[in-house]
Amino acid sequence: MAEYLLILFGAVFVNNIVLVKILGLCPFMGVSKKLEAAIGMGAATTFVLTLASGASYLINQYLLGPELAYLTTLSFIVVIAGIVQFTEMVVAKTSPVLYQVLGIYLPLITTNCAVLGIPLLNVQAKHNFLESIFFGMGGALGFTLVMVLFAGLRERMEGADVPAIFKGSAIAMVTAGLMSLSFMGFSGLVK
Amino acid sequence: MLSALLVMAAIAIVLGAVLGFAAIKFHVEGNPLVDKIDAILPQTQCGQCGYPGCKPYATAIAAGEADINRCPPGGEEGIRKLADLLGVEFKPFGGDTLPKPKSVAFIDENLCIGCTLCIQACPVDAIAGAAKQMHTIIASECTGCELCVAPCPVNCISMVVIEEKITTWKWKYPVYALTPVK
Amino acid sequence: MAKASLYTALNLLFFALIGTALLAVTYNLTHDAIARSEENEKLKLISQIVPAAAYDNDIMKDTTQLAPDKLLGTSEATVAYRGRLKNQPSIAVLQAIAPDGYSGKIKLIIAIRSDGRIGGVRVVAHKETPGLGDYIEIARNNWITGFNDTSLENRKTADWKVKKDGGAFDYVAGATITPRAIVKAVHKALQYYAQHRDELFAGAGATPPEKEKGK
Amino acid sequence: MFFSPFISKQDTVSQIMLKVLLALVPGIALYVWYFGPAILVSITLASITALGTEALMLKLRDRPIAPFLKDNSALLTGWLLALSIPPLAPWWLIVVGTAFGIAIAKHLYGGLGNNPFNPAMIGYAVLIISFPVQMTHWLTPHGLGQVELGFIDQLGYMFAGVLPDSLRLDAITMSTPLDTLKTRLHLDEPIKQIFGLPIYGHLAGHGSEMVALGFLLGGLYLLAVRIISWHIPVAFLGTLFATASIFYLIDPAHYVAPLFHWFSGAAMLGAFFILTDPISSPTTHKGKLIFAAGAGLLTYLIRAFGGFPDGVAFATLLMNICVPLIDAYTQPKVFGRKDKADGKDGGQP
Amino acid sequence: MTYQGMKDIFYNGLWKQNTGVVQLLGLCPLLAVSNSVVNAVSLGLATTLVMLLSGAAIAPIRQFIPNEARIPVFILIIAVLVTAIQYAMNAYLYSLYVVLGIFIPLIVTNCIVLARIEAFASKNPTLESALDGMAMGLGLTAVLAVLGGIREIFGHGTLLSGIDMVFGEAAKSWVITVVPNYHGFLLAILPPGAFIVLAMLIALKNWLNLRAERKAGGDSAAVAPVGGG
Amino acid sequence: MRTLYQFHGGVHPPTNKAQSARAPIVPAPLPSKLVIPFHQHVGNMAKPLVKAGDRVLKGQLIGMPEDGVSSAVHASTSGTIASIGMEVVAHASGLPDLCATLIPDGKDEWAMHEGMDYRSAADADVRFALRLAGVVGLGGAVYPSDMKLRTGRHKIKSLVLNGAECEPYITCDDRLMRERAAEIIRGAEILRFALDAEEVLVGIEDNKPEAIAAMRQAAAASSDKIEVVAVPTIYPGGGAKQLIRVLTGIEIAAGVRSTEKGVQCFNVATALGIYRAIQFGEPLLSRIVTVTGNVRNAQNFEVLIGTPVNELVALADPLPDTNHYIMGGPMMGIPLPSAQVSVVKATNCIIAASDKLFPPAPPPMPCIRCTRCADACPADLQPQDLYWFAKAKEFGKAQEYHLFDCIECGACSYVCPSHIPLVQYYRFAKSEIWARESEKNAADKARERHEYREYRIEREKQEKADKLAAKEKAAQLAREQAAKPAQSASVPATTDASSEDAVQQKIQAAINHAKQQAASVKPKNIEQLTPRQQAEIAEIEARRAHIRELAQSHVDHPHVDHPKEAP
Ligand SMILES: Cc1cc2nc3c(=O)[nH]c(=O)nc-3n(C[C@H](O)[C@H](O)[C@H](O)COP(=O)(O)O)c2cc1C
Ligand SMILES: Cc1cc2nc3c(=O)[nH]c(=O)nc-3n(C[C@H](O)[C@H](O)[C@H](O)COP(=O)(O)O)c2cc1C
Ligand SMILES: Cc1cc2nc3c(=O)[nH]c(=O)nc-3n(C[C@H](O)[C@H](O)[C@H](O)COP(=O)(O)O)c2cc1C
Ligand SMILES: Cc1cc2nc3c(=O)[nH]c(=O)nc-3n(C[C@H](O)[C@H](O)[C@H](O)CO)c2cc1C
Ligand code: SF4
Ligand code: SF4
Ligand code: SF4
Ligand code: SF4
Ligand code: FES
Repeated sequence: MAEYLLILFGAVFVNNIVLVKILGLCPFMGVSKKLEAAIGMGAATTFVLTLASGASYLINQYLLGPELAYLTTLSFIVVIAGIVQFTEMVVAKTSPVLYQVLGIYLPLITTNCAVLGIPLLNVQAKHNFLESIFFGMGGALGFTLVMVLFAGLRERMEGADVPAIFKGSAIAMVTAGLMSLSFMGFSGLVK
Repeated sequence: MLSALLVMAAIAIVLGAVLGFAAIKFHVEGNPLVDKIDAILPQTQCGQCGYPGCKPYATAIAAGEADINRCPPGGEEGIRKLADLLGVEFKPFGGDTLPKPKSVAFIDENLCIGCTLCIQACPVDAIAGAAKQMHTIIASECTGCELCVAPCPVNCISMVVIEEKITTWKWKYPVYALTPVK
Repeated sequence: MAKASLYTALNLLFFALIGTALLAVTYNLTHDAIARSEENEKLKLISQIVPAAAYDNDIMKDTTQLAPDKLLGTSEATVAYRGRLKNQPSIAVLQAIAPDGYSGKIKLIIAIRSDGRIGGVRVVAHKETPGLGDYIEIARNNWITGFNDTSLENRKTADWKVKKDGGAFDYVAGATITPRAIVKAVHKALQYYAQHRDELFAGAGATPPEKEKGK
Repeated sequence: MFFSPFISKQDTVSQIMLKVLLALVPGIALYVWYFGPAILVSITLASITALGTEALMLKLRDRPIAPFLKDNSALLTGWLLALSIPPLAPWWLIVVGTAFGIAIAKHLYGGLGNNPFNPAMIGYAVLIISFPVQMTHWLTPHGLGQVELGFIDQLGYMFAGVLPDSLRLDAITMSTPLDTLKTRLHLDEPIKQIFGLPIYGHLAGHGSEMVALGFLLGGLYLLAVRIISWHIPVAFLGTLFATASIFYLIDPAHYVAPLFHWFSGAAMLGAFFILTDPISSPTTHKGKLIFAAGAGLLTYLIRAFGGFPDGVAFATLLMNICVPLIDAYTQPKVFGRKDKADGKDGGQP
Repeated sequence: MTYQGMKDIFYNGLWKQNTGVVQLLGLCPLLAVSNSVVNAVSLGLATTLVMLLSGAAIAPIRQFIPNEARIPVFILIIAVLVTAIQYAMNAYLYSLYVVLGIFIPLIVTNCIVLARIEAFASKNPTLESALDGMAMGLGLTAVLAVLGGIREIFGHGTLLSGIDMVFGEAAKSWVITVVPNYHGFLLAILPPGAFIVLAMLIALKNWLNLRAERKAGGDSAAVAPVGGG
Repeated sequence: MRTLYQFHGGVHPPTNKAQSARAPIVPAPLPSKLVIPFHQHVGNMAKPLVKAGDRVLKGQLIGMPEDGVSSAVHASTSGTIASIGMEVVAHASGLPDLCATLIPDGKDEWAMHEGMDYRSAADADVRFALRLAGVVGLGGAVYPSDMKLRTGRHKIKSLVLNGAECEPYITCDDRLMRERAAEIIRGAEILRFALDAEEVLVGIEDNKPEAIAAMRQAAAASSDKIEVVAVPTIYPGGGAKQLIRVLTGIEIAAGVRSTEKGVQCFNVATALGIYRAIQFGEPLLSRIVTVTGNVRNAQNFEVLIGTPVNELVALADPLPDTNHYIMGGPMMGIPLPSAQVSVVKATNCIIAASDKLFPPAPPPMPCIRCTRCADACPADLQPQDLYWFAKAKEFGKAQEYHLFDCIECGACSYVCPSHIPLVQYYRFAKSEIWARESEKNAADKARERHEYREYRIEREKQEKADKLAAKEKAAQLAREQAAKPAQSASVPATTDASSEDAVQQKIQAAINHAKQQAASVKPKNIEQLTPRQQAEIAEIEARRAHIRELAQSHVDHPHVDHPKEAP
């Protein structure tokens, strides 16, 4: 169990998918203006990513194998697109409020690099099924964590006297950079 | 090659089935976004946005056809709220659309000929009067949209800026210039 | 509704199949080229530490599996490459891991001549601090070439340390953990080689003519 | 404009900052005593850079310069950064760090009062990541019997990078007590043997423990004049102590005693001067406790298991990230209300 | 297509709607591989190629795709193109392939590819779509190149290091050392540097826009400084 | 000894009370004129009952309370109403409001008035008497006292009399308690009876020992259980919520009536006013005003409502460097727009101010989140957050953080080392939120009306269509019946056309008539227009042209039945 927790911890903090691995930045920048939206997006992504990690492991292990490795990307993305669409329909039905908030962004999960990146990293690291799931979940939780924290910072910055040319995305980018700098403090914690 | 085709076919079929099922099971309709946008618009129905009223403008925004900075009566605050709702960047007013002081219409009663044209133009029924009689504007209902001004054949309607009274007076934003000391 | 989704699914299926076919074709077209470039890349690395004159067989093909071993720091079976000169063992390329780098494992390949002298060492992968611990990369510093020609004989056990600890190997001030780890790993790999030399070269060697083909 | 209240207390921002600068003096004095006057050069350099960058950025942002230069906050950032980096660092190191901290971490956010991150710690983090070599050469304290550089020689090294003939850099520098501890533990040396080294004093590093004591003194002064409240220092030092104790009790051969953690690295400086930066720390009492406890825990984790010898700077920055959320979720009870100030029920007009 | 239409497409792609600094899409590769010019430009060109091809491939068949299946089919096509390019690079530009690593397959999920297809290729004729893809791709490549250049110079003091991965050993001498004996400001080539340098580029673009606006609109845009914090 | 509670925060500004507390209250002489605003209280403005030229007697009702929360206004002395008109009043806006200007005749002749026996009268009658007597809270809030006696179904346990007077400089309540303690206690008895309260607690800050002693003595003489409690001196200990907290431990949230928690609070001067109104039927015509600050003779005056401030201040001999006046204390007072405004019921103190006395605060610096303000805030708010949101105009957030719980006491501004005018920001945010609220209500109303109109038009169309269809049907039927004659169909059409022509002509005639009229009226006052007004007119014209275009382009197509000719 300990090594699974370590994978989880490592994926959330040490190798944070957004700030260290630099994946999933578009939703990170796009959906972090409001705290609620960030939380919703994080939840949706966590759900999708965990499922996608498991599903892609199974596909890679049992359907593709080494001969069909050239179908990895193709099959993964198709499955992910399917899961996303499924999630979208479920959210639209079950939580119109969340759907309202995530509206335009849910489909964007498909084009969230992290969602394809993590399954690919799983293959690269030769994770087993459980490891894949934990890594996927860790990545997604890390994504959610930094996005929520980032949203908090951005909400506070609304009132800051930011120079005109840095207002909006530029200062957000600086903030992401300084967050990334801070997260370097975790380096070495999981070897 | 064959195995590749089979694998992809299998994936596609399974997904198709799941999605097809979900599409039926989780079907939703309606677009609550329009109503949310409409709730933010000031309901002046003035058409300055280029649409024949607030609701059509809201529909256009929801469909992604219109910018959020077209409604002068809504002011910057309105744009800001729209930007928040839609998760887009705030945009200042462009070019010809600028907010102006709140006013109400005023009918010069000496000139009014009672043609009822203004009544037909007013989107909120803020004008009282019958045919061939002098008309008056119910100031508390008037949204200041100015739509009645143009139709009047005798130009008897004018817009009066609402003056600040003690009861409507607002505390101002404190501006303190930090004087540069050279 | 059901009909529409059936149509959707079929459409998807259609494109999926076309795409798959296209990829299968691409794969077949590039398959050989990819295999070749991967091999070339390895060869390039190996040839950095194994002079061409040191062998005449197809070193890329003359491989053997080594069981995980403490001295190599490995926990999985690794591949060793064997160079032979006129069918006599001449040089071996081992993979080793230094487990105690500053921030994790450092992966090495080590070439050892049949006489027990180091042919060369290269770092294949590491996570040391950029700008501090990364002078072990050949691209940044030729510190790693300091191992060339060292052996268990010409360096005493006490010498297998960095100078700071009284040994014979150089280091960069402010970053001694990394070199310590590597020195230790190379030292152990030599010990491994000394113990396992014979089994290492056991088994069929490739014949010289194949070398020509390989080149 | 002229509106009530028409009277106010006479305190000003620059006085507050000035008192914090003053509180640093005992620590600095001890620093000079043990490590020589090079630190004063660093501080001067940092001050000049800080004020210069501040002025430049204010000018670029079209804001009045004088009132903000007089608020002393830039000076404080400079001093704290100078105290965190090796005293013998080359001159450009302190310049780059200070300028980065003030220009990027402070003024891009709108200057004083607006920065979510601690500018000095941003400067420190940038430096340790970018220039780890220069950032790990610390001066050997006075009285350890090794070669000691004169002031002129120190200046020569800082500004021209030259050492007197026949001296190797190793001879005058060492890695810090925390760093040495980490390295030696890495090499499986037992703690007893490590502490036998001459660089260790009674509690922690020889010399640096006294510096930390100096900072503690200054911190107590800040508490006394009510510039900082007890929450942050107590929670930070408490958590650091508690965590260190747990590990120490489990395995005293591999984990050092809690007091060592208190008196080495930037723990004291952090507890009283860095984490307490009002602008980048939470405003509520509960929030301060959470913030500092988090920082204490992170500091320990980074020191004991992470890639850096000291964790105060990164712990500060990581907790800075959390401040808006901490603040939002620790709002105190409002007068007469049972709920916290984060519900939507806000008094209707 | 008219000359003006073409000009518009390129103006949009390279400047007005620039993906990197205006739309803020496709950020991951932009930030992750821009630690040297060579990496940056290589991935930029690979992306451009994908965008051009996908624009060209999707525009002609757009009528045949039902609306619900739109996104999955688009992504499918993109994925096929990307994988093909990935294999080609693997075969012929091996070292570059290794360096860019996971970011080649990740072109699939680069939002900008899909975004352009949705916004442009699915509504326009083939030639325009291909050109739009190319213009957008080149816009991205341009930002990547600038970002890569700045980060490489700050980080290492060089330019074009790694060029040999594209042009072979002989190209090693092309590497330019901009600042000799440079200490190396490592931050620039690490993730935080990527964010911060991109922020500076965005700010620069804002500044240029603002200046252009000021020039156009007289001094009216000048805002009086407001004190009080 | 009573156990006292504490409230969070509070500050200790220098009290500066000694200057004015020394001398006894002096009645101010009759001024040359009295300017009496009709809106001196919270709620609706009183409706004027007099017109210019009317002669009035002292205590005569001149403003009638209107619906709901409102209060009466009286002539403060006998004389002639010179005018009813807009005058600048003592309000932070500096805007004019409706006032009666009364020229005293010097006779000070009372109108008829008589007291009542409150013990036998119905509660409603007592309240109505107070309403007609114009008694409002004199502690600063000027809330009609009769409204505060409506307790609904709530049982009142404690009646609190507020004699804290925590604001610096002000001593009017202090002097009043020293000199007229007995009358205050009588008032307290009336209030206790009306509220049916169990106990009466008089809270007086412990820096007024003489007042405490006087009040204790008077209270001892009362048959009611009246306890005079010395409370710690701390600003704003006199805030009703704070005083209630200190005396009873009960906290009253914003938006909650204290009666719901079984407490009600009145100022001591209000109690006295109530006593005089009930016992003698005397309306509220005067009040005690502290005149202090930059003056030679700081003291308390009994001043008629409507007395011009300059005439009052002259009595205290202001120093020559006085450059403006503050109404109220230095913490919560407002700067008077001019010295010509008149004393109103809310005027407890006039401070002559100079730059030396109240040096302008240094320019504000940014907030450094030092939380001194939070430590000082008696409402347990986070002023720095409220400021942050108010400054950024994030009003929703400000409200979430309980902006409306702020009592505007100014303690936060007082301690802020950055000298930020925090209260200003809160006032700004509050009034913006109020304005938004009313705008939103207006928008909702407009939407409703618009939707109704659409519905109506739709219905009318439908009806018309139905009618037309019916007509058509009938015509069809008729045609079918009258088999042969086929031309009849064209007849209605021509009549239609001619009638339309007629309408058109009439309109044209009317337009011509109007144009003539307009031509003769128009040039009237163009010469006097300032350039700004002219620019405004030009702008309006341009806008109109634009709207005309818009209106036309939209109106042309679907809506209008008659194609309109361009005039
Ligand atoms: C941020 C940071 C990163 C470091 N990275 C490395 C590294 O990668 N390799 C290394 O050997 N030492 C590294 N060190 C230095 C070690 O902590 C330690 O100081 C050094 O190896 C011991 O050297 P000494 O034996 O000369 O005292 C780093 C130090 C810091 C502060
Ligand atoms: C954020 C920060 C980090 C610091 N890091 C170190 C460090 O790693 N090593 C060090 O010796 N001093 C460091 N210092 C400086 C110490 O406060 C103090 O000056 C002392 O020299 C170091 O104590 P030590 O030798 O016990 O580690 C740091 C200061 C700050 C503010
Ligand atoms: C900050 C603040 C301070 C106040 N100070 C006093 C005071 O010292 N004395 C007083 O009678 N009322 C004071 N008030 C007014 C009381 O809150 C309350 O309105 C009054 O005691 C109710 O009595 P009234 O209706 O008779 O005026 C203060 C209000 C506030 C908000
Ligand atoms: C108690 C206290 C602690 C401070 N600590 C720091 C600090 O750690 N780093 C820093 O850059 N500024 C510090 N400052 C100064 C100032 O708050 C800082 O420069 C602001 O963050 C700049 O906006 C401190 C100020 C005070 C009053
Ligand atoms: S511009 Fe006029 S019609 Fe358009 S939304 Fe605004 S108020 Fe409504
Ligand atoms: S009266 Fe005129 S200005 Fe007022 S709402 Fe009606 S049409 Fe608009
Ligand atoms: S007292 Fe002033 S500077 Fe301090 S937190 Fe409050 S508003 Fe900010
Ligand atoms: S003015 Fe408002 S926020 Fe400030 S101390 Fe008083 S109650 Fe608190
Ligand atoms: S490129 Fe958009 S999420 Fe990675």
